[in-house]
Amino acid sequence: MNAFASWAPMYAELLLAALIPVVLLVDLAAGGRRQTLTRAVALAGLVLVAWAGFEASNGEMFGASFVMDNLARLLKLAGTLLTGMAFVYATRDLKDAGALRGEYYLLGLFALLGVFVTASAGSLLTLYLGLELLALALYTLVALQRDSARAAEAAMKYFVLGAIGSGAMLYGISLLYGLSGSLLLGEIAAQGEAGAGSYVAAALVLAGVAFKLGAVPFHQWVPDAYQGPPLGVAVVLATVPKLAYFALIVRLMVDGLPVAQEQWNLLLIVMAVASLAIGTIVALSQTQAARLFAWAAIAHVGFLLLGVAAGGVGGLSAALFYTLVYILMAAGAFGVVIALERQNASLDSLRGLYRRHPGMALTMLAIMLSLIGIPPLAGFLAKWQILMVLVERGMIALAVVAVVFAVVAAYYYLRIIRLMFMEAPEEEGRVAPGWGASLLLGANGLALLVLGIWPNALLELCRAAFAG
Amino acid sequence: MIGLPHLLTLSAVLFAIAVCGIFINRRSVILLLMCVELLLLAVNFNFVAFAWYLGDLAGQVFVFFILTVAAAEAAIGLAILVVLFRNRISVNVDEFRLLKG
Amino acid sequence: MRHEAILLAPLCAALLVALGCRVLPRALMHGLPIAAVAASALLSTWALADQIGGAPVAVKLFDWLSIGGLDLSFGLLIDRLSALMMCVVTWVSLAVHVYTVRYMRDDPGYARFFALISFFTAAMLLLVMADNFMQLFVGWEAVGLASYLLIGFWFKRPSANFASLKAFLVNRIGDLGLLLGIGLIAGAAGTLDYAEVFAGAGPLAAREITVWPGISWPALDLGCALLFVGAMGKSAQMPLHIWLPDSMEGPTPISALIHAATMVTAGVFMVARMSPLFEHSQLALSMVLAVGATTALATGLVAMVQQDIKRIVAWSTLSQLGYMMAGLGVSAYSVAIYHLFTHAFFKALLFLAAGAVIVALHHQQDIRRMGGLRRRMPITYATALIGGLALVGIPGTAGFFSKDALITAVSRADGPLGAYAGWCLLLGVAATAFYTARLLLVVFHGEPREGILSSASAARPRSSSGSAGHASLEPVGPWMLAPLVFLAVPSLLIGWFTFAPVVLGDYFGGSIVNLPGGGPGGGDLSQGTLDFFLHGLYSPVFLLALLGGAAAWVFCHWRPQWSERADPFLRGPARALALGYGFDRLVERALIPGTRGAARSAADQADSRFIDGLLVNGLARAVRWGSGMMRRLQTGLLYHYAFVMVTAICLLIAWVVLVLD
Amino acid sequence: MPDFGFLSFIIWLPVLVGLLIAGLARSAAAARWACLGVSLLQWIPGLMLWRAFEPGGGYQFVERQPWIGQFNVEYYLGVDGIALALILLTLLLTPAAVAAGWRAIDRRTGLYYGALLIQQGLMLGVFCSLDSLLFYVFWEFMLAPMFLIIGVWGGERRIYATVKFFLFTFLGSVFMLVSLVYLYLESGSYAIPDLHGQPLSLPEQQWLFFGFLAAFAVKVPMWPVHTWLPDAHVEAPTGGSVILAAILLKMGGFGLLRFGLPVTPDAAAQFAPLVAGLSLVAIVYIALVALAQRDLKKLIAYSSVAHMGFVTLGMFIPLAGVGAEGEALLALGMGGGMVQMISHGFISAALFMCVGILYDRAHTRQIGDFGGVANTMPIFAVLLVLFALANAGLPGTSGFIGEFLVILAAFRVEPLVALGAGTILVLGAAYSLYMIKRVVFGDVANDKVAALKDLDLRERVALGGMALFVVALGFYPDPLVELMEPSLDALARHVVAGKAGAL
Repeated sequence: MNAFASWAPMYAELLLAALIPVVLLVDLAAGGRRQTLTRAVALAGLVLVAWAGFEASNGEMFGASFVMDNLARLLKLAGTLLTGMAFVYATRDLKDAGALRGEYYLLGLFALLGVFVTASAGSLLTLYLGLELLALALYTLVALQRDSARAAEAAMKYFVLGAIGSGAMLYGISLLYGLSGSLLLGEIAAQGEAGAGSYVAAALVLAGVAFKLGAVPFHQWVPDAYQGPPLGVAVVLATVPKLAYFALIVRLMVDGLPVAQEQWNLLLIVMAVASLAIGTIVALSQTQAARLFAWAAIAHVGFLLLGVAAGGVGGLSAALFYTLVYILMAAGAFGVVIALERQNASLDSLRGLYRRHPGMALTMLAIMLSLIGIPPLAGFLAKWQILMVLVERGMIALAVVAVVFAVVAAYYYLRIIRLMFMEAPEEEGRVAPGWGASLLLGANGLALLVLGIWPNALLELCRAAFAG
Repeated sequence: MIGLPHLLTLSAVLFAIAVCGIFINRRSVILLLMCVELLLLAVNFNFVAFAWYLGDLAGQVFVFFILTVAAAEAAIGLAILVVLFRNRISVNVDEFRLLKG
Repeated sequence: MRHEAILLAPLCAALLVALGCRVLPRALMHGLPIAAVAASALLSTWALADQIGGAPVAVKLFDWLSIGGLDLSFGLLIDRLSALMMCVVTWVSLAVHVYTVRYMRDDPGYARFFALISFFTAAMLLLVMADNFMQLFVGWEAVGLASYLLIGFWFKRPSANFASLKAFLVNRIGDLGLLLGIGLIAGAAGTLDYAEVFAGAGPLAAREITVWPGISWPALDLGCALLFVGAMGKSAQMPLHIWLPDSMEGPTPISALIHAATMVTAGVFMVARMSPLFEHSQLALSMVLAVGATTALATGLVAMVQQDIKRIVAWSTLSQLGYMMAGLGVSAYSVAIYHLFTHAFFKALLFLAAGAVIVALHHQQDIRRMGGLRRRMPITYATALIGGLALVGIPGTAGFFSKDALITAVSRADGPLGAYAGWCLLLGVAATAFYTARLLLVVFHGEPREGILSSASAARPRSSSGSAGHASLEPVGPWMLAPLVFLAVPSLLIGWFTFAPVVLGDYFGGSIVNLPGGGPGGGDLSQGTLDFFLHGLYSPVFLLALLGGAAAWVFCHWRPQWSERADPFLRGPARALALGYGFDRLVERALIPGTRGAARSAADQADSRFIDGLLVNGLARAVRWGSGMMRRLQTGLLYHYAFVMVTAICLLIAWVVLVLD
Repeated sequence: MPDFGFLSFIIWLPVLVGLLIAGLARSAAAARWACLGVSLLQWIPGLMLWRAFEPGGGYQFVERQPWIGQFNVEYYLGVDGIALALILLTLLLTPAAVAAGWRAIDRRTGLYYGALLIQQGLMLGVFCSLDSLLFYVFWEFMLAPMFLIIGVWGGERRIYATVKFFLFTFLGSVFMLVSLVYLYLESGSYAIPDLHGQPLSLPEQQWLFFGFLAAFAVKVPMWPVHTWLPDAHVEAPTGGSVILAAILLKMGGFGLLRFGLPVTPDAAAQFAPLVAGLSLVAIVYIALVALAQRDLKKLIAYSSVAHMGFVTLGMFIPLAGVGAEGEALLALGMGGGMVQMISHGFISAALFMCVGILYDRAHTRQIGDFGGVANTMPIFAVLLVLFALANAGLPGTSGFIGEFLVILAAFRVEPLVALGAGTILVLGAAYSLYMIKRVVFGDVANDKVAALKDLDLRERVALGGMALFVVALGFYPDPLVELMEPSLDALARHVVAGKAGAL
């Protein structure tokens, strides 16, 4: 009992790690034919993991290499939730793409484990391990559809560029280690002193982080990686890993590199604005759903990086809130597109959705309005908080730039609303997503409204993640 | 006497070669995978050098992890390569531009 | 209550008829308005009788609004000036109402017409009885509205629609002046109540208004000038007179009531009402005098060459309005109002007589197609003759008293402007005599014009272009003749009873203010009515009138061919006169196309192309173009991506090392 | 004062019913009648509000509870005379908007009427909000139903128009959001009364003022950010046009009174010449543009811009010349602007309905396609002429009052501005009556006109009711002005006092 309790901070990871072989075995036992069972087990397991995440106590393990705190807990719970949602949304699409195999769930769970480890990383080593676990799972997921040239191409690009990105970060990490003599983030932060070495290290680490998040100019893999694989994979790519990357930026940059903060903060702002501008503007001329969401994601990353750049408890909790709300919106948006049963869906497949499935169209309407930042949807509160911290730090010009690009971005979200409500459908017939996906989509849309109207709980959680 | 700066310089050069290899090479994907390996080796060199210089074992431990990860990465990279080749009957980087814009 | 009833009776009648236009029996359609106006007329007379021996009555109706220290309300002010005016309005209106019963008998818009003229009566009363500037403006525009709707009464006729629009817009230009004048009063005096404003006229006169930083004008000079612009619009003074001749497109009763007797005199009434203000502004008075005198002569000359019976009378109205204005311009307010008073009767009479002729001739309006009606329409002829004599100012008629007094007053004005005005008015008398005599002679004397008898016998209602014959005169009946007679009596006789108190005496009392030395009042014109009459027989005015009449007799009746012989010499001037000096042409060929062009370029070039096209959509296009360009950077080639990344890393490092360290 | 949340009731009832209609209504008739029923039912609380309101009693019917505690955002409702007048306008005109689409909307009826009701609730929310973030929430969310109304049921270029509408308005309002955020950080509160009381330096005020102006100028709309309006109107269905012209535009003016003037009084005074100048351009230049229009709806849309120019002119011109009597003058100008807004609500709504009626019958809005409508539609013709005259500012109709008061106020500051604004007397009459001449008068122009049927009962009631208001307001505006006057006076005092000196 006592021994068990000493592992308390790691409950979620342990359970998840145990879940993976179970799912593998179930999938093997099911003969690789009926994935419903695999999915059910995976989802049930995720519920347990979530419970474990609740139960896990705050604390450190392995000499502070593993840290469980409010931030980690929030990220892990969100990651579990989003993974589960992605599993539900993705099934139909993968089945159509001929890519629905047990590996999907396995790799998804591996990715989630990577997120968990990253979120709880207390040392450079755990951080690296978590990130690589995540990254390797994602590379494989992207390549999951074996008969698709697009998927393979996307995987290759993602893989090679990812290697450069993590290589650069790793190089930076090695410099950090060399400068501080420690792998523990706390010690690095305590010992570090300003100098060319730490600046270079910061720049390299920042490049790695920016790559992971897909910030300009390290963004070019994002559209290709989103568009290549089936949408069921893209939905994972677009949501769950963002949590790990947020953890990464907080743990490594904010907590681990306070010395060079001035430097990377400025760089961060430049990248954020560039991401906002380029993501928004290029998204204007996209016609593929996944690709549009990818460019839009780049813009959103720009927005949340502004929150990080503003810093402080306010800035970080605003950025966290933004991240959480954003992945919820992204998941919903992908969920709707997946439900349309089109491979590599062009935006045109959204035409006349209101006539084919009013409920889904209204859900998508809520998601799009939230993405634009129309109150009282959650997306507005996210943007609004970022604005507040920016103005609070005196960065009013940045705030203005951010909102102006939010307006430009409205154009392509409006285009989706327009297609759904104001155009004739390309084909008649009702859209019939499974009942599970339907319910979940409805809940997803509603959640954005509910979080917008009663945001206090989530706001408090985000604040507690940093203020504690 | 060979000191830390020499070692770091060597690793930086290796890193630069690897990176340049990635974007100068426009032919084979396999060369890309090799460059990626080189990249990780450069980092390993750094860690080992620092560990030696600091007299700290943690750096060397890190190298072991990196080696393991590199192996996994190579495996996945080759797997992707195989899928790619099966679909396109080519490993020529120039030809992989279905996704753009 | 009886004072409110004066206003409300016609208003209610108008509303009832308007709402019940589909259900009311025909008798009520005209019965209600006639009864209401009759009641109004009787009550007005009662009010006038009260006034002769009593003090002004102020009745507060209701608060309109009050904001920012400005309290605006509706109220009635009945003093001697407004009481007189109310009587004129209501009695003439009554006559016209009665006349209309026959005139509009066959018109499908019968009820609409009655509703509108009753509404007009109410609106005019509102204007006259106003006790504040705001209400004046409300009434002012309301009569304009009635005028607009009645000129365009036959809305199927393009010419009527054009005329009504023109009338409204030209009036609106004047109204703008009036409104700005009111704005000045409100700003300078802080109130719009007549009594308060007039009481503070002295201090007001001392104030200056800054028009533009550095440019100041005396408040009352500017204010009165602006108010007078309003009067110019409504009373059709040059150059804002252009709407009145066209307004003859409306049915004739309207021309009589609105465009001769009452509405167009609102400007004169207003200036008289504002006499406490105008008295303080020599500049404004000079402006009034100059404009009035010029209008009096210039439009009188135009009347000499018109061919349309109604237009002749219309141009004559313009001329007479000019007389009144000129009178106002020399501070002879009471005389001007007196001319307004007599003019209302004889001009309405002339219009109604013209209407009778028009009806009799199946809506023929061209005098060249008339003639010899004297015997066939004796009553019409007799009354028209009375009206004509009064218009010319033959001693003894109502018009004589007012016009002679006016000319006398103006002729006493000093300075070059006074002399100019005096000459204008004197010459105008000759013109008046000429066109009046021409009208009467051509229409009623001589023989029916050639070719008319032979042509058409079929009645073609309301087709002025058709050549309706005299062969079968449409009978006009008692409904039309009674008003003629009714109006003929005062046209002929009323001067004898009213001249002494109104012009020579102090009838107006406090309702009109003459500053000492501000100009000739009415009181010193003559010793008495008879004296004035006798004096008038020897005056140059009478002589000129006789000359003008004789000329008309010679050229238009006795030896018409002489006028043809004089043609080479007169063609140019006559053409200019026939065109009304080209004001209409200027408007139609320059102003309207100019405005339209400006509007079109504002709409198409400035708004659509520049603001919307270049700025708004241009920005959108630029962004979209940028999007397309940036999209191309995403080449899809792995080594390009890698190159970008590596370059970015190098830049990052270079920046932190070089710039920061 | 009543205890229960009157204001919450009038805001949320239509929103909830609207959601129900949009989601559940299976038959068009049910949706129509439910929508009409609710919009009429709303008159009862509206009437009660009006009866219970005490002019001069500050903000009333206040409801206040925390909403987003972390940032001190509150659910804070309350009305003063200004807001109440606009609330009553909204309540009165919504049934007209419902009636306007009675036949014309024949597809996705449920969504349409649902959107309409939601729109009403949100608009009421804007007028009721006393918390600036709540205000922004209502303000911004309002774009969504309107976007759908124009985009789904609009004309040929509806998508261009609706996207333009959305982006234009959105762009303007995000600047307001930045201003609000700044104010929160200064004052620690989003409550509007707190913002009014917050002392600010002049440079701060200048930036904030432009933030507010960006949002409200687009909504009003002021020249030169007006070009979305003609497009939106031309494409919108009649009901949408009615809402847009009658109420949505008023939010711009309302916003200026709620934020622009009282929060940044000194900056407002400083930039008053600029705003007044833009308003003047709107009046003169846009009136000219209206004169050249060939499309009925465009003509009315442009005339809306010109008339709304009076609103902004009235609010700002007194500030350009504040002297000893500044407060009274400002109250006069703002009062003129407010009356103009209310009046324009009725008139423009009625005019758009008239155009809609013609369009439903003849399927064209080109002026050139009509002529002699009076012959076939006499009742309609009478009403249209009445509304056109009211649009031209004829005394005795509501259209006169606002223009009159604003010109009075303008003259006191600068006679030439009054002269410029006064040209609307001529130009307004010109475009209104020129349109009447071409559409209503004349002989029957073609078969289309000959086939026109006069108004049916529904249209008679709707238009007749509005005509009644236009005339009644014109003759007896006192109740309306009395309702607003104390609030306007207080506002004027506050604005004239300024706040830069308090620092």
